[in-house]
Amino acid sequence: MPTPDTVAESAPGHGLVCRDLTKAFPGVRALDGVDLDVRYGNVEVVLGENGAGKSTLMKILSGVQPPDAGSMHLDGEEYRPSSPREAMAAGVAMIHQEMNLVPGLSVAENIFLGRQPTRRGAVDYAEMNRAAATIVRRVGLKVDVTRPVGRLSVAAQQQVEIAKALSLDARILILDEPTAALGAEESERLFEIVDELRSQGVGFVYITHRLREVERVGDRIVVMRDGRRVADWDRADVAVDALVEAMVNRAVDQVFSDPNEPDDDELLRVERLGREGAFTDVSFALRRGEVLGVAGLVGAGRTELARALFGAEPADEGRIVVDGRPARIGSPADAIRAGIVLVPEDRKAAGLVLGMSLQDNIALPSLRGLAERGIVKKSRVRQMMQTLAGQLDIRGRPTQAAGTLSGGNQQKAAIAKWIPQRPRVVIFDEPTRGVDVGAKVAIYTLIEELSREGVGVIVISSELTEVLGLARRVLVLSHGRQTGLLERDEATEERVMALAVSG
Amino acid sequence: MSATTQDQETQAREAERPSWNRFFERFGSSGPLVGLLVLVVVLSFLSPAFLTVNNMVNVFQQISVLAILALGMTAVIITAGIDLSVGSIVGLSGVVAGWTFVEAGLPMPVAFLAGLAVGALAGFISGLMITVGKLPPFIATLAMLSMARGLALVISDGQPISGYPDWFRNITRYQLFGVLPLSVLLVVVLFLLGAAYLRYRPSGRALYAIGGNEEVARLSGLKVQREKLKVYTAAGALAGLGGLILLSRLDSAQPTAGAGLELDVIAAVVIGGASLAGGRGSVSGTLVGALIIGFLRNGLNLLDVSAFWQQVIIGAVIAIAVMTDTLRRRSKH
Amino acid sequence: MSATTQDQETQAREAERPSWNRFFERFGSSGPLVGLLVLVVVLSFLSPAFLTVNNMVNVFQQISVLAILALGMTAVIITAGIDLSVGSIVGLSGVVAGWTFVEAGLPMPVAFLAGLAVGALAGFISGLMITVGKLPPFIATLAMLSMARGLALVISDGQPISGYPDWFRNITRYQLFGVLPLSVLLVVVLFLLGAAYLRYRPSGRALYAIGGNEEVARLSGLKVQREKLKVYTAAGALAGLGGLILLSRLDSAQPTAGAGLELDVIAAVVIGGASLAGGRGSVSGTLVGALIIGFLRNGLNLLDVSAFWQQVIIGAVIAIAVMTDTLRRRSKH
Amino acid sequence: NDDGNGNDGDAAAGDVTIGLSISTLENPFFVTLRDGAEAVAEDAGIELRVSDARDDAQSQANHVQDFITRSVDVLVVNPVDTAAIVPSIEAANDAGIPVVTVDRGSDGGEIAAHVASDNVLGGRLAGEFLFEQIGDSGEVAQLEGIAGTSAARDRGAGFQEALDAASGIDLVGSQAANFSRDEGLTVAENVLQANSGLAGVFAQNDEMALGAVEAARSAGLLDDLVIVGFDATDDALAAIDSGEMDATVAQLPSDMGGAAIEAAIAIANGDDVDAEQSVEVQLVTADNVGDFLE
Ligand SMILES: Nc1ncnc2c1ncn2[C@@H]1O[C@H](COP(=O)(O)OP(=O)(O)OP(=O)(O)O)[C@@H](O)[C@H]1O
Ligand SMILES: Nc1ncnc2c1ncn2[C@@H]1O[C@H](COP(=O)(O)OP(=O)(O)OP(=O)(O)O)[C@@H](O)[C@H]1O
Ligand SMILES: [Mg+2]
Ligand SMILES: [Mg+2]
Repeated sequence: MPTPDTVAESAPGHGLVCRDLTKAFPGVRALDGVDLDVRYGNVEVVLGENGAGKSTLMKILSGVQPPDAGSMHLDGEEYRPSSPREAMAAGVAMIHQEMNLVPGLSVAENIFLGRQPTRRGAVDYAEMNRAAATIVRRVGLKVDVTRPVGRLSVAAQQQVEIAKALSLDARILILDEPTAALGAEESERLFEIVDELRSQGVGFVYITHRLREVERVGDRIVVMRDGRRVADWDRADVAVDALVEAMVNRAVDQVFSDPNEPDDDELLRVERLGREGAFTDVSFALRRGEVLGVAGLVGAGRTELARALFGAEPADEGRIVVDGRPARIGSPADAIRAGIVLVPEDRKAAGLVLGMSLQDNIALPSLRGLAERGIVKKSRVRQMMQTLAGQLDIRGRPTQAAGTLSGGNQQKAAIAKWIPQRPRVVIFDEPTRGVDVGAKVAIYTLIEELSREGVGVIVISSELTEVLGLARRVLVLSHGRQTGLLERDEATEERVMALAVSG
Repeated sequence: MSATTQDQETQAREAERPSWNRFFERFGSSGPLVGLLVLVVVLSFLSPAFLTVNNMVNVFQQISVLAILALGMTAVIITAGIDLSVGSIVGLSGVVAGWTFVEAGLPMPVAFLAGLAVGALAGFISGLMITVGKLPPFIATLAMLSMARGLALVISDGQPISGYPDWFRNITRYQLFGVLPLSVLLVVVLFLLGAAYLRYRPSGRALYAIGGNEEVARLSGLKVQREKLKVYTAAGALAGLGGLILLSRLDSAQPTAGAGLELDVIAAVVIGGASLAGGRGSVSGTLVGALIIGFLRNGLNLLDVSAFWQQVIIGAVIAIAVMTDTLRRRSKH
Repeated sequence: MSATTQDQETQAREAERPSWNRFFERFGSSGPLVGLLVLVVVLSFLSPAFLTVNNMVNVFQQISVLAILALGMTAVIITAGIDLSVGSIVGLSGVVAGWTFVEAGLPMPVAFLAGLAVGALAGFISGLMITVGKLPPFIATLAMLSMARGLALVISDGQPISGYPDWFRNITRYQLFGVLPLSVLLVVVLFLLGAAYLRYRPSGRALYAIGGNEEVARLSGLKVQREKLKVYTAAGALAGLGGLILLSRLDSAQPTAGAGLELDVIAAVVIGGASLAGGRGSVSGTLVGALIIGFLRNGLNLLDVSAFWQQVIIGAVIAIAVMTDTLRRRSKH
Repeated sequence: NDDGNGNDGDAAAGDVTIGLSISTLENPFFVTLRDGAEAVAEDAGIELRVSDARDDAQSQANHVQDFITRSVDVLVVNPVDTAAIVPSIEAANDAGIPVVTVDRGSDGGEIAAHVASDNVLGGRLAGEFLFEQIGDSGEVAQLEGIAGTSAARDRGAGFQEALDAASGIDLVGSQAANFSRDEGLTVAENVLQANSGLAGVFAQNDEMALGAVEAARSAGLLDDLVIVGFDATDDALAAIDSGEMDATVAQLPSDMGGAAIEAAIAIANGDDVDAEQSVEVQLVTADNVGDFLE
């Protein structure tokens, strides 16, 4: 829907004006004639399903990829960045959807990579660390800036990314799902910064799947679908339902139904489980068909607990009892044999082999099962792929490299690969990170279905509504300790938060 | 992007492509195959002796050891590893077999098994250093390169070990139907088995995942360490087999046999489209890579190119062959 | 929140550690340094000739070429690359310098510059093959290995080139204050410069980012290709310098000089704590790695260990040295 | 330096092709051998094709096979290894191509002529001279060539013969320096370090001996240490002339190469040749070095 006042908007001082941007990848038209205007002092929210082309559009704006066709003007001048470096020089910076930090370098160096303050040609570490500490504090992160970034939690890394973008002093700042890994408090801190910079005249593009944030930060809203711009609004004009409908082209009902009533049989019992340096003294039981939520602040040790249950980093104290028998879970293979699987929070590093095709990824845990007399049957792989793609609505060709799928579809693939295993316990670590509303509901439905079939489900999520909506009981962790195990009726937002900050 | 992906993406567009192109794709990566054909055509024009049955048989026979080593190396490289010790193992296995027969006086089949076993054992130890000792494959197999060569020299006291039964020597000399040497037949059989393994066996498929992202493979329940151990052991055993073939060809166990061969082997695998970063590679591509190296060396000899210039030319052709393939692949995206 | 807690915990634990441990950490990775000390102590007990001023001077002088090559290799490996051609470039640079002086009759300083330039040029071409030609560094530099060696043989016709002024020979023989050979001084200066570059220059820091994650480095606006080109050119130039030092030490240009040296060089860098996966490595660690290799070879010679067993022992020690380091590092986490 | 070898000119047949497979051209000795061969071939107007096996027995087998494919008239082989060459020579025999071996022989197959110099004898001559120079008593060291190569083996064996025959000599170190000057220097430095009383060094080739010269020079022992090499390369002859080295063993590689080609031409022309042609092994010392320098 091109706006009528194109000419006026191309005038200097108005910001970034994009017209008719088009980009195709083998087999997909990722962008198909998209227009976008980013005005100074304004936040342009871009919404859309997974794979709608949002990240692709942003990569074009920030010089990562060139468009196949279309034009861009910045302050009335033609703008055609051939590298991120040129885009930055022109004042356009971006926080990427996927973590873009060098794990081995310190927080400060990551922030100032390629732009370190120097004195007589040498990096001035004192100055760099001082400046980094200031910026990091501004985003609400309390961390020693000389630590390697790889040692930080995912959330902290996300905040480092935000700090990095802020340090660029950009005039146009593109944020591609910046809050996907953040908790409520960290997110709010980011919004305050956005408010502040907006009032100083910075123009934003903001991508999110959390519709509640739209109200909080957005000035204008653009919805994309299948590589096209399909709707736009001023914030005042729009209700969430309308947004959802524009995105997925149908109405989506996002209320949680009551969780399944679990059986009495105990599937999994965890007794005083701990791993040095991560968490201690965690005890709970999981019954057949039960959904157990795990809540806590970022860095509380939830991921560590999940990884210990799955044997990725085995626990070093306590017991895990499966079906009344103590189980020795020393590796993921052990856990899978015991019927426990994990959908990890970092799908790129732990969930999918990005260079491998979608169907090969999904077949990975089932290779032996797919073999007939020791030979993997192509037809069976294809058939399994089709079934799962239908079940979870995975958009992507079976032969497409997993790394080229959109973020949400990657998440669905990371879940799908476990389904043929018929697991008895599924641990979801941040299952809806970066997933669009439609897919979110699909994942919720899947969790409900699993529990109804008698599977025990553990859901870890930083979105409290998600935990409270899905779970029958909620385990709260704080600083690696168990501070509560609440039944559904006592698990209110306030109580969980109180427990999460205690201890 | 993995070979699989590549392959499959290709399949998706298969219908649009001319069929000869599809044939290439099916055979392996088309880049190196085109390179091989160009090389063969050019050499045929330059030297009348080149495209003769006799010479073709020669080249196949000449690359048989290289090809067998490259088969194991393909699996190793798919897992994102490398094995620098294969050349040394060729020497060690020959010497051990020779010593067992000539010095220990045991029957030839026992000697043969001893050579094979010592190769597998060396590979197994490299594998242990990598999986249990957490050494980078480059370092573990560099250490094995040095140790295996040292042991070959110690066992043989630096002397060649000679004196084998005629039938043993004739194994590599015998030509089925008068044209097909047994060693070439062996290469063909091993490559078919290797291709089937990588393509159809669950543990073969697992190697691509391990090379693509080891952590994901582990978290998918694959026994990463065990698969790696198997791969290095197999590469060692194949190098041992290579040593035995060479023993039969030279009719003498040379402690220095195979020195420096590892670089040719790795080059063959990479020319064949495998990526040293892991997750990509195919047995058919490796065969093409080995043939390119074999034809190149053979052709330069036939053309009587000076030995010094040969090195320059071989370096240049390897670079150009791989570059054409990488650039072509890139431009497709 | 707890990220902070975690943080403070780490700091608290750091304070408890004994200070000598912290000293090691500061020096580089402590693992190889400990290995070096153990080696020195053991060899001192085994051979009275080992821990003498004279022998120490010898070892330092002997490793000077290795160390200079390893300096360049450190930078290359930090970017997740590898350079197999450095040994060949040593030969080529010496031959070019020798030819320029002896055959072309130009003055020695010109010959010296020619040797340096041809090394830098070879590195530059490798860099181009990698950055523009998109070749994997292993293949590009393997091709260069072959081409540079071939050219060295072509230029020299396989013969050593001799006949240099005495002062040139004396450069590497002269000892400052009677104990410090100039070549050792050169190594020290180059290593200090290298360390400062990697630690303090923005483009030095960029190398760690490139090796840690090339795509991220690119997205952060670093000129990845240009930095890589610089690194390979520098590694080539340093290899050229190594060739010139060898020329002075041997008083003769050998076309085969430096053959196989690349494996020692890479081993030194990796023993020194660098990772072939990139993003990690230090100049001080590399120096320790080079010293371990130098002391080991020197010690085995002093002890008159048989040549055959030496290879076995060197392989084992390299494996053990790196394994201790990797396992120690792992157990700390 | 091989002009004196001019042939009789009776082998003018322009269509004779000879294949020469050399063990390695990365050693000046064999480069000189090739030069001698090429000079004779050029004079005779025949076609000579040379291949370099880079000291790898497998490569040499491949090269011989390639020569057979090209149906050379005579094959001249300088084997990498006397045992490993046998199958190749038999293959040539089967193809009806006569074979001449040069420098190293073959343990089997039919050899039309063998042009040799005796490495074992050379090693013994070198050892005897070395021991005599140091007064038949004292400590000596040996620098070995590439482990497992026949030159290293044979020269070492000859040196050992001399050692066994001497009584007061103590071999305090024997270390591999791989025929290279670079490694010769390093190893000699270390050996000198370990043995302060060292009186002499035998190096299995001149390159290593010249490395030892540099080591001795650095240690200030150049005048005291007796250094004997092998091969009589130009650099070594110059070093003997200037008193830095004491002796080397001349195998006259140029003559060997020339003689081998002459034999090959004669065979191609159907003439009789001596089955064994021995090119003299000579000890070169300061006394007779003038005869070798040109
Ligand atoms: N390098 C690539 N190669 C092939 N296809 C690609 C590539 N990058 C993106 N695509 C495809 O382009 C389409 C748009 O992807 P994009 O990442 O822009 O979606 P998105 O809107 O950001 O989705 P999400 O909300 O899941 O992040 C998808 O179909 C995706 O598979
Ligand atoms: N790879 C790692 N190496 C070292 N420390 C790590 C690593 N990953 C996480 N940690 C540390 O462990 C702690 C807990 O991790 P993490 O933040 O993932 O827990 P969490 O409760 O699951 O939080 P999140 O909301 O991020 O999932 C963090 O303080 C983090 O610094
Ligand atoms: Mg996206
Ligand atoms: Mg987590």
